[in-house]
Amino acid sequence: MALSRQQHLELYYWMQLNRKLEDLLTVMFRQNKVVGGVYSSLGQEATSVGTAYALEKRDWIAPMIRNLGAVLVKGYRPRDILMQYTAKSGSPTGGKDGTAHFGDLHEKRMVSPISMLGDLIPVMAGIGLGARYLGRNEVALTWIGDGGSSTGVFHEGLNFAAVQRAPLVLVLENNQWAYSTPNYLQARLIDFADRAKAYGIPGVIVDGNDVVAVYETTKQAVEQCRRGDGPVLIESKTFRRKGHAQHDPAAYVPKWMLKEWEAKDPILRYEKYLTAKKLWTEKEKNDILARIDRELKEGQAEAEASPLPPAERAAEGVYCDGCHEIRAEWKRSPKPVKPGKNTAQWFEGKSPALAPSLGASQERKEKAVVGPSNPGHGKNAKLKKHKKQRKQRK
Amino acid sequence: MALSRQQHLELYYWMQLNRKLEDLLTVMFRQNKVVGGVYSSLGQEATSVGTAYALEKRDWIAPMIRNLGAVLVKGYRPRDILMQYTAKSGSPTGGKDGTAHFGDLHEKRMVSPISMLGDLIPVMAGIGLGARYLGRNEVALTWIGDGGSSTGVFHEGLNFAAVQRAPLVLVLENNQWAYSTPNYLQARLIDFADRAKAYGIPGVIVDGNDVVAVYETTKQAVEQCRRGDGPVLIESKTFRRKGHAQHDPAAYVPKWMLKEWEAKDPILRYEKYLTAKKLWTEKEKNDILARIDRELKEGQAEAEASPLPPAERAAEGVYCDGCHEIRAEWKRSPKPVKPGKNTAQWFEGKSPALAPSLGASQERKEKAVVGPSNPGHGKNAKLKKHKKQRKQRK
Amino acid sequence: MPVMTYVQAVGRGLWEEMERDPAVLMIGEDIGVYGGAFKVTDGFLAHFGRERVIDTPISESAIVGAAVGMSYLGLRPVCELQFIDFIACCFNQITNFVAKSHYRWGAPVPMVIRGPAGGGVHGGPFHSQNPEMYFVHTPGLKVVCPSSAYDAKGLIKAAVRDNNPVLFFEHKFLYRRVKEEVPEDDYIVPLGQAAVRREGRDLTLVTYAAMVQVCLDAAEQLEKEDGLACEVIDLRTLLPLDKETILSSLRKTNKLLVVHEDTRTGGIAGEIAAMVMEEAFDQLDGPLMRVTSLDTPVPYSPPLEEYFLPNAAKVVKAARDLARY
Amino acid sequence: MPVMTYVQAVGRGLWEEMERDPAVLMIGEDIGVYGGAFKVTDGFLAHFGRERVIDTPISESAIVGAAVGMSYLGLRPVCELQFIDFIACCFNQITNFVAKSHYRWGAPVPMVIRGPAGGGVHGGPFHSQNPEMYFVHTPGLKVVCPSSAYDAKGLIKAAVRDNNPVLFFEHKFLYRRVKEEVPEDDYIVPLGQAAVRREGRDLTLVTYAAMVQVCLDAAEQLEKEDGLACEVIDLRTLLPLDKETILSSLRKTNKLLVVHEDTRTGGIAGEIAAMVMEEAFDQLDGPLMRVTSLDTPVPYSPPLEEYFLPNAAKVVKAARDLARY
Ligand SMILES: Cc1ncc(C[n+]2csc(CCOP(=O)(O)OP(=O)(O)O)c2C)c(N)n1
Ligand SMILES: Cc1ncc(C[n+]2csc(CCOP(=O)(O)OP(=O)(O)O)c2C)c(N)n1
Ligand SMILES: [Mg+2]
Ligand SMILES: [Mg+2]
Repeated sequence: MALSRQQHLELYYWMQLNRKLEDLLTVMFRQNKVVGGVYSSLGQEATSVGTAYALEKRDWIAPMIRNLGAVLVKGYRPRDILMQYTAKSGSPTGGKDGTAHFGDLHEKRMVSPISMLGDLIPVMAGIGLGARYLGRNEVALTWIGDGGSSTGVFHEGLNFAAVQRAPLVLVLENNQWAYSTPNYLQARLIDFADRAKAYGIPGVIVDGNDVVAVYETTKQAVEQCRRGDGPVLIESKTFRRKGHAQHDPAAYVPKWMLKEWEAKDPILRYEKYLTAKKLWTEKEKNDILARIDRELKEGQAEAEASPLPPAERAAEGVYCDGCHEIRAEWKRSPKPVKPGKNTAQWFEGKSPALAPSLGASQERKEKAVVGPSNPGHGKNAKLKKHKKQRKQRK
Repeated sequence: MALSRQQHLELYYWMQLNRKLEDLLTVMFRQNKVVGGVYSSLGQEATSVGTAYALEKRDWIAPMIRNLGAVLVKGYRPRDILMQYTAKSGSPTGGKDGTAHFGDLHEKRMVSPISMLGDLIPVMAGIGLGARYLGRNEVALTWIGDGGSSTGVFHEGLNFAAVQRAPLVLVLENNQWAYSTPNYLQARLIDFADRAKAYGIPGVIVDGNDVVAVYETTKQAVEQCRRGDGPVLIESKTFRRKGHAQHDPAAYVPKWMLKEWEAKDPILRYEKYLTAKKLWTEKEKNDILARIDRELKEGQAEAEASPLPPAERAAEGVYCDGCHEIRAEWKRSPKPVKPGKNTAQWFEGKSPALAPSLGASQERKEKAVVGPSNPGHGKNAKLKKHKKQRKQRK
Repeated sequence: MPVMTYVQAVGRGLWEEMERDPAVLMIGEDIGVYGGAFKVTDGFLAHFGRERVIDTPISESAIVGAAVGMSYLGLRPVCELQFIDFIACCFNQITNFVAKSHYRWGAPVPMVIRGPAGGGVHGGPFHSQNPEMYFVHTPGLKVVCPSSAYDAKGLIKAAVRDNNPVLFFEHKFLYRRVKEEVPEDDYIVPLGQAAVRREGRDLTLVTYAAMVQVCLDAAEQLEKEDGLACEVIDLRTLLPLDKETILSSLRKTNKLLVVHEDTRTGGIAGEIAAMVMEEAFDQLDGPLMRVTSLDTPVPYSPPLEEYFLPNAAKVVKAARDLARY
Repeated sequence: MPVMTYVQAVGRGLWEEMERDPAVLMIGEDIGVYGGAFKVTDGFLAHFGRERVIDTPISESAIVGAAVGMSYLGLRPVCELQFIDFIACCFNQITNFVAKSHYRWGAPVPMVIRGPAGGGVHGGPFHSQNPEMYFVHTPGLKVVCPSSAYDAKGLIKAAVRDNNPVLFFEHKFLYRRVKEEVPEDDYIVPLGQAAVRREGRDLTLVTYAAMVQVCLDAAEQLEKEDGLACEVIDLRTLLPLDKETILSSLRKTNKLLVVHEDTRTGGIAGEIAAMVMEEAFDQLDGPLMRVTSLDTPVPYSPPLEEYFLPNAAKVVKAARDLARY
């Protein structure tokens, strides 16, 4: 599982490409070339890149607005993103939508987000389940913010995924702020990983500014999914070092906090690490930076050369009328799978066939009933678990 | 806090009234006098009655469909409920709505539910917050099923209540089934009380068929709310011994399971307890039963005497046009309360003014970062908490 | 030909589609062992297995969301909402995720969302609603409201095969009251085509779902008592709307009465009114008139609900007014 | 009289209501320290305190739900949705809990739900929507769409004082583009009353929100180039609809053109079409016509959005067709 030298350099390349692409977007925003806002992931690049890098080509992502790093790792080029932000005809959506709102179901396996936070979670659970039904061992990964974790659909999606043991990795990118809202107005939690406890799934915490840690933690989560053990929630602790978007000076963020996190910059940290570990040469670094520079220049040129879309395109494409051939890709014989049993059968005398294994909670000791109990019907009685009850009946 | 003899008899009265009222409804249903379905709480009476009995008159409830016991404790009479179920003109809603869908904002302090599960949770949080703003120390209590705990609004409501420390007691009535759906298809949990961990609030478990335990656990929760410490989730473990509603024979419930829970009948258990503890006489028991009999007869007579509502009433009451005087009842001077500070101030050097105290989670040891970390930037580094960071800066 | 109820016809259509195409899946609350609150999927679990008949937690947004994900893989999930009223709980997923997907980034969403709609069964405010107009007003969806068992089967099969998201509103008043011969063949009723249920030259009643029978009853009475020959159009699909069938009837009768069980303000009658003015104003020999439910929630008590709903008497009265115009 | 932008006028109206009545509260995302995404509540937290200016988690259903609870105590909460598009995330609470409360059990819900709606600012499919018809079609609500700074202040104050739930859709295109003198007085603009923005005898343009200026520009051009005198009606409140103002204009001009930024099918033009046919069919010297957005999601790229939206040129063209009719 250890990363090769080559992989280290790739991680570095993606993080720098992520950052420098956003720098370029900021410049273009100031030049009024961007339509709409620019959302910065400054300081969060290790999370986007490290998580996406842990996936295979067959796996699925759905990015949030601050996950351009992941979009790049998944195979999109700067030109695609620049055209999305400048609303050009050649953009992946042809100008219909902007920012990170695009995707591709066939080559890249990326699902477009919508603005409403949380909605991607059940969708990605559905992708994971659907792939499993088709006989394909594919993992779906998406991100959610500390803020987005308060949405109802976060709960519905993750609970459903847990019950169905969908191969879903949910990265909760805790960057401490949701627009102007600090975490303690978002949830009464120190660790957002605790959200996982409501679903009986693992909730692991990772230093989100440590790209190697992010990568390795995600890799483990992906493997758990690949084994069929169901979803994992990863809380990545990091920090949003710019405002919510370009228009927001983020005056509400205390200076000391910002400074503290500047010191933890994931790219600088990684550079030091690569140097200390002698994983690269100065020349390699410079080559990477030069390559990024070149790619961004090319991308920008291509994007700027693309015209705005023709107006009449606005009227097209509401319905899919023969424009797509829709066909499921089977990796097994599409025969009906084993019929389910009815509930009574599941219960009768044996471990419920559909009951999910309960992971950590199964190992816990049986808990005492909280609150006093009146005598005559079992003082301080332990609440019996089904399993125990079944045993007794035998 | 120990219950007086009189209180024990009252608890018994309410539980029996609850059960016998539902027996009567079932009879009337078979006689085609009921409009719509009848939802039985057979076996769950201790939960409805014990929770509601822990409240004061000033406190608020919002019942679910199986909480007729609580509705009675809150002061409604059998006639009200019988008229709701028979859609009579004299019903609390005048025939506009049925079943437990009624309420009263002034005398009884009961909010009408709607069918959509979970929606009451933020509403009752709002009642708690509103009362606090008005200077009134009132607690709001509502119920949710094991099934209803999967709704998005459960999550949004309870998370919001936790952040705001709203005086809200949420009783999660785990009766093992949601319509035909067994718990293990609802959540990957043994204890639904674990849902509380996602919100940093206490989640306590109580034997839901033990009315005294239910009462005392709820009483403690209400006191925590009264002290201003925020919401409590109580999981009451019980069992739905009839089908979802009259039409449902519940063939999906295994026989042994039903039998097991019949043996735990909350009323029989309580009778044995009262007898063993010499808390009542045979005569008192008979008097209570006779009183219930009489009250139900009277209630039924009254309900049956009420006509169906006049048809034109259907067109009335969409808007409140002067039909209600709307006035908040202040228990303090309605002056603007202390202005808030801005976020930066909250953070600067001191414990955030608005940050909720973190309860149990505050006491936990700082957790190691899960997943490997790369050297050079803190091998196996502990993730520093804000508090610690602030200390270091001083 | 076997005789089937409307609800059986829906189930039969779904069964046939599942047999035909392994990409078709069912997802919803209590649809497995229990076979759904109205038994539409009775027996499906045992036959098709738990991977294709997915019992979910009470999470409408997760149901629709997961179905979207599956549809992105080329599967054809059918979501059951236990009562259509709960569609409000996944409104965001439907209107923002589902409806806009193909337009925004070319990702088709071949899925169906179905469930029991409509009143007349004393279900009260939350088990009787007609939510069709929320979705007729949302570009990107198709909206289907069958009135007969034959159509129920043919339309659900067409909905499953459609490459777009289809909302399929079954009228629960008709579930067991409509009983008729339904072919065992693999036939579909195409989406977007209205049906003329009765021919007439004096005026046209435009309607759908449970109101079709109400209009046929009214037409019968008007024929007998007034000698008025009413044409009755069953829209079947509300979006896309079959304008041509409405307009060609209008060209014959020159008078339109729209009858819908949905509440009045913002109902489909308005849309039809605007459409006929745009397309055939000079064909109107009188105003388009409407008979609808009241602009209130659906009340629970039987006399209130009767007052709230359209019925044959109200249609007859309006038709007479219109005929006299 | 101070000069204010539309967005400032909304904020000013809310501030005055909070000063006047301690029962008025604000609840929403980022409305406290930050003062709201569009700064409507800037300075409110410091002045009114955190009990009256409640910053919430990202939980629209909790915002609306909590407001309902507060309103049950006689408080008058005002919910801010950061963009009105997110109203889809609390659709169930609004349409089922809020709208039906008074009808079902006599519990009034004096609350306001407000936020920035509308397009023209290249906000794309999720930051440009016009959701008004979903709520015009829901009995129990009121729906307000101001077009001027004066109205914005007067209507928001009326909305806060109303004993019913009011949806208040602010048009974000107008937020800073509309700038005018607004009295410092405590005035209200009553709900349910339309305004005649320009008098004319040849035809009537019925519209609201950002389309009012578009219609006034078109009217100007039609006057100059065609000598056509257009009357322009600003509906201001969509529910309840001010039928009388529309009908009395129709009685004068005998021709109606409805212009709305909302998508076409199921938009308010249809409802008006049905209403005028019912009430004044014989006054129509031509079909009611409509100029609306396309039946698509709101596209992102400027040329696409321009093509999608109504504009003065499209109104002029339709008005000429109608005038010639
Ligand atoms: C359902 C919903 N409500 C509100 C918004 C408006 N909004 C966009 S981003 C944002 C803050 C998100 O914070 P977080 O989830 O922590 O992500 P971050 O911006 O920190 O990456 C808000 C409130 C939204 N997009 N969706
Ligand atoms: C949002 C929503 N979805 C679906 C339903 C339909 N429904 C009514 S009760 C019920 C089961 C409820 O189970 P649970 O919450 O455990 O309560 P119980 O019936 O066991 O008391 C369902 C699915 C509903 N009322 N609300
Ligand atoms: Mg964040
Ligand atoms: Mg249950």
